[in-house]
Amino acid sequence: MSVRIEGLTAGYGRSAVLRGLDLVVAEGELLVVVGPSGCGKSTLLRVVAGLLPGTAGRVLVDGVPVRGTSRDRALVFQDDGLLPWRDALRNVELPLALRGVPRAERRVRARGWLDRVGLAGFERHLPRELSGGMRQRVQLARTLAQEPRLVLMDEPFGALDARTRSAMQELVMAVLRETGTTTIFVTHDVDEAVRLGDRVVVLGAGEVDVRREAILAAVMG
Amino acid sequence: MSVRIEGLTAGYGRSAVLRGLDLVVAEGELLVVVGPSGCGKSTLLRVVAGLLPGTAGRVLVDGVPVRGTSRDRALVFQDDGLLPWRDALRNVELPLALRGVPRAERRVRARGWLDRVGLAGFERHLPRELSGGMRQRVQLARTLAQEPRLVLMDEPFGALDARTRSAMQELVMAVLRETGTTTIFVTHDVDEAVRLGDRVVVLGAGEVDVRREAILAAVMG
Amino acid sequence: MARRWVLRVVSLAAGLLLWQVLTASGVRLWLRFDQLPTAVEVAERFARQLTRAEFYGDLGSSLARIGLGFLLAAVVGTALGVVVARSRVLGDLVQPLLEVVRPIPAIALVPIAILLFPTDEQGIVFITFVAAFFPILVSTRHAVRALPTTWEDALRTMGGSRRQVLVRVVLPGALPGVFGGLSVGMGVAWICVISAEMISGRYGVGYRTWQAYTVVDYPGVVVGMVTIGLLGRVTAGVVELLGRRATRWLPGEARS
Amino acid sequence: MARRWVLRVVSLAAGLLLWQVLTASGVRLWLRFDQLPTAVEVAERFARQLTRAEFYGDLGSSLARIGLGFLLAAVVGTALGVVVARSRVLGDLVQPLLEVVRPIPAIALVPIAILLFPTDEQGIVFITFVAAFFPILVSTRHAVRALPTTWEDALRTMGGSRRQVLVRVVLPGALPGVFGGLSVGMGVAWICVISAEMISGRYGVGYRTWQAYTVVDYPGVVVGMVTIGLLGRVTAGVVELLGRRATRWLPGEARS
Amino acid sequence: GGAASDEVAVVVGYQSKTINTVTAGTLLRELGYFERRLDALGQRTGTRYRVTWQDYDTGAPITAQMVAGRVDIGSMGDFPLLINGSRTQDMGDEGTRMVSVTGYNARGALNMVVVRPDSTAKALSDLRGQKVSTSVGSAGHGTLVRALDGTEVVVENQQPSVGASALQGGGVAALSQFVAWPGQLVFAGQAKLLYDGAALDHPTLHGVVVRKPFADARPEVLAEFLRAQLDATRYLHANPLAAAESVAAATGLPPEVVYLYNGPNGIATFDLSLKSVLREALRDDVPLLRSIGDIAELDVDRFIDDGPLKAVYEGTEDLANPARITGEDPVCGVPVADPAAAGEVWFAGESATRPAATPDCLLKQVKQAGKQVRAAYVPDAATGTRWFAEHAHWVRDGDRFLPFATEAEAAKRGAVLTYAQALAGA
Ligand SMILES: Nc1ncnc2c1ncn2[C@@H]1O[C@H](COP(=O)(O)OP(=O)(O)OP(=O)(O)O)[C@@H](O)[C@H]1O
Ligand SMILES: Nc1ncnc2c1ncn2[C@@H]1O[C@H](COP(=O)(O)OP(=O)(O)OP(=O)(O)O)[C@@H](O)[C@H]1O
Ligand SMILES: [Mg+2]
Ligand SMILES: [Mg+2]
Repeated sequence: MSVRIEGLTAGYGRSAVLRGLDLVVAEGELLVVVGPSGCGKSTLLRVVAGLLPGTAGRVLVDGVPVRGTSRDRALVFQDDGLLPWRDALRNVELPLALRGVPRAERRVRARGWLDRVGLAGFERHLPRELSGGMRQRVQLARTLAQEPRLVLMDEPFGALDARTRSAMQELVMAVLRETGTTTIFVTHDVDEAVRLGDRVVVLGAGEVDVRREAILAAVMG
Repeated sequence: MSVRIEGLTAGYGRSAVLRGLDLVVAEGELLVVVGPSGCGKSTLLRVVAGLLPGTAGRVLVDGVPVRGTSRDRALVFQDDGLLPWRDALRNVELPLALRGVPRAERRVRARGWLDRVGLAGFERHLPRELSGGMRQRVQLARTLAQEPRLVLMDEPFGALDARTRSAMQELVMAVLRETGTTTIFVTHDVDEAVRLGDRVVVLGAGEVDVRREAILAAVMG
Repeated sequence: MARRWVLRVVSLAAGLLLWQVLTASGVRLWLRFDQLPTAVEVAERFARQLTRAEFYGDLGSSLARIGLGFLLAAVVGTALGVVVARSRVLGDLVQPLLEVVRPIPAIALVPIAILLFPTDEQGIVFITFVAAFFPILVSTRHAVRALPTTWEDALRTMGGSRRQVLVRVVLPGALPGVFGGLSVGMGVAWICVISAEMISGRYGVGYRTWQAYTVVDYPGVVVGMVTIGLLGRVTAGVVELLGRRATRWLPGEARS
Repeated sequence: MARRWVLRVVSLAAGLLLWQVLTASGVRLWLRFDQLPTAVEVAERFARQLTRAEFYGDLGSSLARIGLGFLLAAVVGTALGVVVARSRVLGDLVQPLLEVVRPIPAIALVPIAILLFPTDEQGIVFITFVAAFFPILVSTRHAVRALPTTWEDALRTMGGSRRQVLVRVVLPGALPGVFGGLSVGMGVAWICVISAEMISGRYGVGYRTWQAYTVVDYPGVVVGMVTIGLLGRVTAGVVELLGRRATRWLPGEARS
Repeated sequence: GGAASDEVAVVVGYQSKTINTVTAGTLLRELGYFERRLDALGQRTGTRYRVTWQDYDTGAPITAQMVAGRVDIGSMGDFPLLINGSRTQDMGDEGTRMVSVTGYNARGALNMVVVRPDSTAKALSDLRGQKVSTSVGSAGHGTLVRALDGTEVVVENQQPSVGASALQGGGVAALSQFVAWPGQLVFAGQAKLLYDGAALDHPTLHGVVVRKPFADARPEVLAEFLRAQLDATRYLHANPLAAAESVAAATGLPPEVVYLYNGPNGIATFDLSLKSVLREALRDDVPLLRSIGDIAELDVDRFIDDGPLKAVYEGTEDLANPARITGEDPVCGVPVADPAAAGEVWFAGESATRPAATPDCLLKQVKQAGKQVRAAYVPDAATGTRWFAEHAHWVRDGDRFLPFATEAEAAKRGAVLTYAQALAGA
């Protein structure tokens, strides 16, 4: 899926967080968005996901204006969006259940994804019985199970230790590349941004498009 | 404040997360705890804070066994512990209000802390109207306003971009050093661990005490 | 905003019209509307009532009784609901008693209230109190039980005492649920106003309505019901308004 | 666990003892216990009732009526509560009507129920339905409004439809609040059983209690109250148990 | 309602506690006469009949059910009857008709005003400014309004049972109610009689109403009902004590109280006839009723339909109670005849009462027997109202003792003695 954002203005109530933003993401590309805290990265993802309507400008996905959400556009939430009454397994099953995958099959597939994010044995734990990093991994598993064509990730590895993080990065990147999934990836980890991104955008600084080399200076100040 | 942990076993329900842990933190020291996701870092902090009783062993703070919480031992939560019905300012005021600081004074002080974490102008925002990084900074401001003698931080800079993160690190370290506050600091950022810690402990690997040099290898695998 | 009010008025008007059509034409399809008073009959009677001083006296005394009973119930019900939810021992001690008393009909309390209280007014207030008390208690208990632990943990690590946890976390956190209970409690208090005012023997809209029934005066009964309905609507509206102000931090409240 | 049950039994026993002491010694300190039946009198009467077939017939018919009315109220109340909370237009259309009907006393509905329904049983079930309906509706509405938006957002970005959001997020998320409402609703249904069974003219514990009062048979009234109290306790217990099973994921429920 | 097509359902609404209606309610139901007659009728016509009895605490729900078409035959007191007629008047032939009387008291003694036993009030005028509980729109209320005759009291409108609690609890100073309530409260020692409705000498009655559509559609059922009511009335006259015990068992009222009203020479006279004095009394009640509520003028003569009754029973204008105390006085050794003097004693453990020719004979009989007395009944020397000897007020008149139901009436005749004093003096 390709994304084209033209003159987007969006915000909450009367105050605009994003003003006249232009941005293009090509099919299969992985765009990294960085920027200072509160600059509107999460807001941008919410608009592309279709959760928040912009007040001006357009967001085109595959040339079609975004109107509401779709299972093709998955969002990994910054603060976990797990349903507290479902255990880890059933949270991962959720996107499969929504599109009517039979119970037995979705159970097998969800279990497979939980395994891959290193949570075998925690299938029956409720979200509140998991550590922060574990919850984040459940969310990743859920997103991968959804098999979307566009993934919007909001600091998906933020709560992971270095070792787990690189394992997750490897896993997620492999899946995304393999399926040719377009990705918008918000992070505050410069190293991650540079290592994973095809391209990096710094938000909040006049929406500059920068090459990998320039990003270090721009963010580190 | 000094902390001495002797043979601590703790967990949830029947399963122990920490088993026979021994650990010492000297007065004014900054101990960094790292370890894989789900190894029990947050659990350890909860025990020291007095939120979770251990099932075996002892936790001594200044030689006295921990029994319940105290305003001397502040905890910065991994997923923010802000009260959703209080705006940023009133959340920061909270520890001051609890110990009876008069309204006018605590307002001034809370405002000062919010300023220092870069949130001037957001005093009246409710937590749900703040970005993830902003909420984390409100929590930091609140903890500093509390003026504890022992600070337990659970990935306090996890949601911050590099620039904001280093500003916050500087601020927090300056305050902690200045007041001689003892600190246990959980992070998954190796760079941070090495840069800030007086000493680094790797949890979940037989609780090894390691020097700065050894940590990189141990965590990066 | 204007559109919303239009909708609301349309809704009420449609309800009235339906009532008039059904009763005036005496429809009998399973439900039988042929003997019910028509909307016009009731409106005429209502208009007549509005010119009588007695009517306002009734309003005043019923409002005072419900108001007092409800206030007492709000204070005691919230307090006890918190206690029962937070303290296992007190919960085990108090709850069995409360649970058995809870479903006792207000009307069955009439003789007890008469024999127990020195004056009629006290008995009436007692019955409205009991009526409002239990919904408030139960909702508070549920709301307190459903609170996430993080907020309490946060306050405790700031050195908050048990009392401070109650005041700063439990009460505000449970407030949405408590206001749900207050709203229901106000409704139930009005539901029991007739039973309560059976004691009265003289004033009150509940008394007047029952009186109309004892002489089989249906328009009078319906006027009483409508009056109680409106009074209930207004008082519950006040409670809901206060509730919305007190829980403005909720995402859902901002929406509506 | 054993200790908890001891506490509960002790609590009930202490309540009974207090009652016996106050009434038997005829205490009159502001409240007047001198005219009330003693616990022993009531216990004797209760034991006698237990030997009568009629008593069990009453239990059965009241339980059936309350059960049916409550079930209807649970289904309709939850559904409408969700609708009113989620759809602004439907809310504006439906709510004004409901709000005016909500505080109408069950007992005032007696004549209406008699005139409106073809049979007495339908009228009785209607009144218990109305009684239970509103607490369920209001609690559901409050619970749905208080839901955090993240869960819904999560489901929608997974491609969940409006209906799926309702089934997978709104209903389970609001469940703690809904069960609070169901519990209150069950209580209110019992509160109105006497009013409802006034229509009956034949069976039911509510009818029997009121009949006892019409011959000023206070022990009989109290036996009726206790019976209703126990029935209410048991039915509300069933609701609470179901509620606790359905909301086991809540931190507070694990605690208790 | 809800009958199968080959079955005729008859729903009878009654008030078990209003024992003046037992011949169309509690007693008739216990005896099963109506069902038996319908079975016999069914044998002839090939129709099945099913009777449902519904017991209500006041007349209002019966009227409501009749308006809704769900109760076919109902019984209630005079004011509720008038309300019933007035409310259904607009329905024309869909409305209701009064078809028979159950019981009456020609002087109005069915309604009385009682006060707490420790009350110092001697007459209604002593209640000035105090609270009096009554049920507005009931016979007890009518009596109170007539009897007060301008005395200003605060009328508390309460259900009878609520009023009884209020009297006990001290919320009101007096209670004005209809049958069974005054006798029941006095018998239980919870009240004493202040005013006997008989002093008004205005008849009060209870009667039977039927839904006109039902009467038109099923005249044969109505006829059988009236015949059954007649049977029950005759049974009551012939077996007063058994009838009282049966009613007491069904209602929970003490048999002594039921027998006070429904026994021979009792306060209630049972007779189906729609006597002209009773019609007149109803007509007199209409203006009073209209003054208390939003009630339409009622055409009493149209409301009363004596056709169905005429078809099964001749009727009489005689006001004498057909149930008399008879037999021979076991102590005085004279035949018991004069209803104005005759009394009865019911000794504990005995299954029959013993007659007494005069109050003096009764006192002697009690004294000689030395047995526990369940209840003793004497007629008021002025009004003839049957009352408990124990709760009567006695006056010595030469060598005779005269009982009076109220202390005020007794005081007019001389020094008032208690039952114990009279017993000692006899
Ligand atoms: N409330 C709870 N009930 C049951 N188990 C729990 C609960 N909280 C945590 N756990 C379990 O305890 C273990 C340690 O959790 P903890 O939160 O201490 O990990 P952590 O080291 O902080 O991990 P992370 O870096 O991911 O935050 C995990 O296996 C988790 O499943
Ligand atoms: N619900 C809301 N109502 C009002 N303002 C909001 C709301 N959500 C976010 N904001 C504001 O919008 C701005 C951008 O927020 P956003 O969450 O997009 O930031 P971000 O770039 O994701 O920051 P971070 O890196 O800290 O997560 C912030 O100033 C915040 O205060
Ligand atoms: Mg963000
Ligand atoms: Mg953790």
